[in-house]
Amino acid sequence: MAFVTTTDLIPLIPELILLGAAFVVLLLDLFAPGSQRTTLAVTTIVGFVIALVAEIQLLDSGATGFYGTIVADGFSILFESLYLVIGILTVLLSLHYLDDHGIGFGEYYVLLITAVVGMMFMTSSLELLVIFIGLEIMSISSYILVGIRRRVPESNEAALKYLLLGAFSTGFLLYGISLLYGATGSIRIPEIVVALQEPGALNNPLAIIGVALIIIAMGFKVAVVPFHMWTPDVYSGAPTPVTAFLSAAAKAAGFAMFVRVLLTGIPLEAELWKDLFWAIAVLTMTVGNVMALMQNSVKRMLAYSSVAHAGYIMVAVVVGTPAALSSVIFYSCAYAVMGTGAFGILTVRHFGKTPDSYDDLAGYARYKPCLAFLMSVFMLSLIGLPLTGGFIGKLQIFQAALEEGWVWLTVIGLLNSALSVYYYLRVVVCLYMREGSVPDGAVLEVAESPGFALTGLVGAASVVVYLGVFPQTLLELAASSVSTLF
Amino acid sequence: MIPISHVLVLSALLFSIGVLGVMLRRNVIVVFMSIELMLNAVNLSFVGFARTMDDMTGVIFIFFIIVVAAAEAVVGLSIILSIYRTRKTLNIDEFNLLKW
Amino acid sequence: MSQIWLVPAFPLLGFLLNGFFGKFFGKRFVTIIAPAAVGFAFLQSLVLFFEMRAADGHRLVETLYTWMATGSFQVDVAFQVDQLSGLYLLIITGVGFLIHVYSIGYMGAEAGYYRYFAFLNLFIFFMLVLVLGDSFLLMFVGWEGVGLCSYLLIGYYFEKHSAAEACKKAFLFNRVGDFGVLSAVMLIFVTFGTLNFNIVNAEAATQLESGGILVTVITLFLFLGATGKSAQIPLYVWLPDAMEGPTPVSALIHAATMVTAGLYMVARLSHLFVLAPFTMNMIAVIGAATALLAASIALTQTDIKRVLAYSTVSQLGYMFLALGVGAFTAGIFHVMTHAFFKALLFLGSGSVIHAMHHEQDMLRMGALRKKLPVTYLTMLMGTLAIAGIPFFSGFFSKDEILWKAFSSPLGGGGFWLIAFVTAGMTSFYMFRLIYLTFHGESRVDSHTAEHLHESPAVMTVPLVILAVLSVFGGFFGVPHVLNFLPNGMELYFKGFFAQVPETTPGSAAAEIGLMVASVLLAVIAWSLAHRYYSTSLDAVTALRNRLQTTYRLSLNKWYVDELYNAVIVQPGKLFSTFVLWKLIDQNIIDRLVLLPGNVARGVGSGLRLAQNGVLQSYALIFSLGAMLILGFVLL
Amino acid sequence: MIVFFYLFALISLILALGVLVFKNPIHSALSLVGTFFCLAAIYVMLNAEFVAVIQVLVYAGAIMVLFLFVLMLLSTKDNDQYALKLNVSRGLAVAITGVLMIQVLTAFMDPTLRFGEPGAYPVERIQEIGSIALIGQLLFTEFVLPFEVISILLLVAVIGAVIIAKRRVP
Repeated sequence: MAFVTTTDLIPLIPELILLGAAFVVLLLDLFAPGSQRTTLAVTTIVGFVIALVAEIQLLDSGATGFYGTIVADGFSILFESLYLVIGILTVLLSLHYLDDHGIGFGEYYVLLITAVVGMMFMTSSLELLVIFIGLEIMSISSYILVGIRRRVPESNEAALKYLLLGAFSTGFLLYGISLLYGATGSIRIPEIVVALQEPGALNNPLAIIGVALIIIAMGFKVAVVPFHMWTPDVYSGAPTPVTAFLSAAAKAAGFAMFVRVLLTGIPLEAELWKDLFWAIAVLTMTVGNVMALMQNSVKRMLAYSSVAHAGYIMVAVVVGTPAALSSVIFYSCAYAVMGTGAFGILTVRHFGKTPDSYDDLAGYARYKPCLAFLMSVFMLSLIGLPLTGGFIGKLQIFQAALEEGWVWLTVIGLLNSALSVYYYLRVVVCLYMREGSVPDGAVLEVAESPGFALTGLVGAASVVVYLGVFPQTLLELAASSVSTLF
Repeated sequence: MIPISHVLVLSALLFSIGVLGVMLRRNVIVVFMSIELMLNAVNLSFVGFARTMDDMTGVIFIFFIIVVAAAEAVVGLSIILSIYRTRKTLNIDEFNLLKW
Repeated sequence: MSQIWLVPAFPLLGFLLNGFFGKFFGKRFVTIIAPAAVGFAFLQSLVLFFEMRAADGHRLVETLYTWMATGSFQVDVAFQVDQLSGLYLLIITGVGFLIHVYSIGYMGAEAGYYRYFAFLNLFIFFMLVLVLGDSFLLMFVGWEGVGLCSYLLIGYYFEKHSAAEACKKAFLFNRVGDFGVLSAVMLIFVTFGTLNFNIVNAEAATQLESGGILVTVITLFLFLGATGKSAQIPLYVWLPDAMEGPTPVSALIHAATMVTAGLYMVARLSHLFVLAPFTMNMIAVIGAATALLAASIALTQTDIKRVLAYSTVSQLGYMFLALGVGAFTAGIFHVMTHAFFKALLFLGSGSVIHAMHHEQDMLRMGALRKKLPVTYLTMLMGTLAIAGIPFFSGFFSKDEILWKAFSSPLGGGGFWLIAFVTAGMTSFYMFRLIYLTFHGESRVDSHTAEHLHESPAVMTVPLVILAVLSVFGGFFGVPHVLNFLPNGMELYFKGFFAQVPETTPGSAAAEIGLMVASVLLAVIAWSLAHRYYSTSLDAVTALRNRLQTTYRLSLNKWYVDELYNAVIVQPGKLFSTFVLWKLIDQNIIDRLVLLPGNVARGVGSGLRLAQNGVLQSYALIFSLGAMLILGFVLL
Repeated sequence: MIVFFYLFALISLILALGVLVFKNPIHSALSLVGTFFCLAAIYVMLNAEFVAVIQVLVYAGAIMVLFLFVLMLLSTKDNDQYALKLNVSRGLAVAITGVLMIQVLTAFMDPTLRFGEPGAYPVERIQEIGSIALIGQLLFTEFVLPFEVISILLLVAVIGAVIIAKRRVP
């Protein structure tokens, strides 16, 4: 009896391609130590691109495998493609950063790939066990990536905090899964759904606590208040490309899991959970924005602002209609690209150091006009000004909320997004309005910025603008992928 | 036959002690051990449920939890080693470079 | 086919070419591309204007593509030209073109020449999108875009700290207004299920109860947005500070075009606004109050651009007053004439500043008319126009507003009186500006005086064209009562705006009487300005001189002047400077807008305590959250 | 039989509390190992013999040895700095955990508590197939995907341990 057939593997083709790429990179690093670091990066990118092509081929295939626990539906393909794109961007942003900071590990790219593979399993599986393992693959890869600058105390500390709190939340997740398993007798989402649809099943304390614990643990992964405390510390301690990757891809994966498990899988008793999500959404937006306002480090500000953006997405989660879910997808994509871009600017050295505080941004307009312009585009999109993806994303979310009559939630969201102007604008002001002086002894880089990074950043900015001017393509994709969920 | 609710109570108590350990202990390795205690509490409840429902899924799940726990322990302990090298302490209160 | 998209496409192309290649291709390239882009847009606007006049219902619509469509909600990228946007198109591209040409001379010596023109082109693009868009969403794109460009251009001299502050302020103030617009758009979407202007205007009367709460709230929010963009109480403070930008920018953005966007929006939705009498009243009150307040502040400013800035605020208040009393046509007419003469005045002041090597203090000018004859004459034309001297453009539009404020059922004698007083002040401070700058004795320092010269032709020709428009532009809208020409404006806008029911068609005699009164007031104010400013320095210096030389003066004259000074001028000046400007304008309103940020900071410092870097506090908060959630779902 | 369950439950709780209160981390670790043994005994009583074996071999045997090893490596004489000291936030921690525990426990006492439908493997069936054989079968059929995927996790852990903890390059 063959326990794995070829058809089982079809939905896993992108994952297999990535694993292959990971091994190639690992072996190249091992047996050809002289090989250029660029080679490793290019190999990784090639792996991502081939996987992306495979994803596109899988679109509309409706392939499933392994007893129906793995599906390649529109939802998972869209999110997986997003992880791959962010993966490519991260590699582009990493090359010069690794050189600048003496991170000479080929394993860096391997871990990036495995993190993406983990996310893909999280997104495409219908079995809580596989989702859990995917989550752990992603998390453990991220712990290591965060701590990869092992001689830097901040990096160590960020990794430690991330790991301990991550493991702590894993405990809650597992406890939740076990209680849900006890209440329903299964760990497969379709079976859980069936079991919970029986009359009275939702009054079962086991199910209620189980779902609540799962919400708590997933809330940790997507960093909603009050489970967000790790975000600023980890994001500011991690190497900047890794921060970009975490804020974009890991958060998107968290939301994909959130939608898959909680919103379409488990029938939540409407009022109770809506009120809960409502409170979480409002808290998350507000705390994120207020704290971002207080920061002097741009990286940390962006970290808090990523909390705030999770809050906007939570608004759509509260609404929960198909239109709202497709706005979750759109916003996740838009935020992933603009967030990666914004963090990406911070990877490039300026006056000989990696910029961190607002003051470090002085002089960009004169010495790095191109980066200053790109950063402004990202900031404007994060603010949500028209003609950027951020605007359309917010519009979609608030429009979906309004259609369901969530007026107050929308008003709070709008107020929050008005508040965010204060700190995003400060970045633009520092970029353009402050004259930087070259510090003594600092070397002015000859080239404006490394080619790989510039390519990635220009690409990200183009996507941001494209999503603002021609959003229809992605909107339609999102809507159709949501329809595959139900 | 052991009543399932008693197994669940035991697992809840162990879980709570684990949570408490994470928040109280100042030695980072002990904090980590408390997390292992939480995972064990989860394992216990899995076994209890599996037995009550005559199902094997819960038992299978445990193996994976153990593997994950092992993987987390390996990575976690190496991170602790690394941070000890730069900071020469295991006191969790002193790891506060990143704040506000 | 009408090809509306070409109009914004030209400036956009200009922006892209200048922004991305201007640095490499050099100055000549930029100098040709930027004005040409706007020039072509103007030509196309002219073509469209006449097409629109010929078209059925005076409206051309062009749908480019579906911007976004989800469920029942669909927004197209669609442009429309109708009476309102057609007029705005001509103003924007026409005045815009002149200012581009002028900028060639004015900005010639500046660094970042290409950047300036790229932003200027981009501004024109967004402004065109604002007026051409057929839905709230597209208008909002333009709305935010012009704000952004205004911000970029105010901060153009980014080395100057005050410029950086000013542009930050402009942005924040505008965001407060934007919040209003967004809230209104939200409510409109909920109510109408669409964001298309035409549908909203057409269905307003059936969907909304006249005078109801909903329509009042919607329109109040919209008006809040308008106060931000068009610098009305309480959000006007940013505009005077915005004068930190280059002078052509002040002329284009902060006088002629962008600041009238709020008026555009109100006029565009006239059918919605007339359903909310409360809002209309509010608009009239705010407009009148702003007109008066800003004019009284302008009386004492010594910075030439600040006088013009407060004057702009005041004139915008006038226009809002017009809209508020239901005189939409008169309001938009004043938008047009104001675009001519205020652009002219700003450009003229730019010419002065240019000649004076960026000296803006009028106390250091004087007697410039010999050195800058063209600038002097054109600015004089502009001043005569704004002061409402008969048969100059401002006379017609302003009198139309004064009359409507008096006679409209939504208006009243009080509104008229405020507008009337304001008109007098306007005349006074404008002639004061002219006298301080161009007449009297020269207070220019010797170094600057050596280099004084008239601006090059590239700057003076736009001035002359604008002067011609300022002088004759009023004949498009001659009031009925004068009756020597048909009222072009009313014919043009026939059936476009919502009608406010006319209760008493005021008598022709009354209208003539009020007209004469306002002209008389303007002339009296002129002569006052002449008396105090045409020869010596301002009143303060005059007073000081007189105190030293009391014995030389006749007792009688001294007494009158002193009384005037002590009772009227000085308290007025103190009040204007310290209470109105320093306290309300610079402190209270500023603080109010910064308040949300400061409150948030306060909350933040509390929250920061929890984020103390210790892992166990994080675990504690995590558990606290878990406890609350469990408690919530179990209870 | 059931008496032994309560006995082991009691011991495991005491030892778990030991993890919490011992000043010396090595004592805590040993106490934790004891807890694991007790749990293994309880697993046996719950007919999960193989889990019990793994618990002892892998958990107590391998993972905890790793902990002890690192503890010894990094041990400091001064254990007082790790002693349990109560302050406001730690008091709060105790209170919160207490509430959390009570919430969960009351829910478990709830009469509406229900479990999932009975599955396919009652004790007799397990004994008929053989516990280990059954687990093997399931791992290679129904759970083959997680079984394969978890190897990626192990690979990641190995790579991570190597690059994070390897000695500094001079």
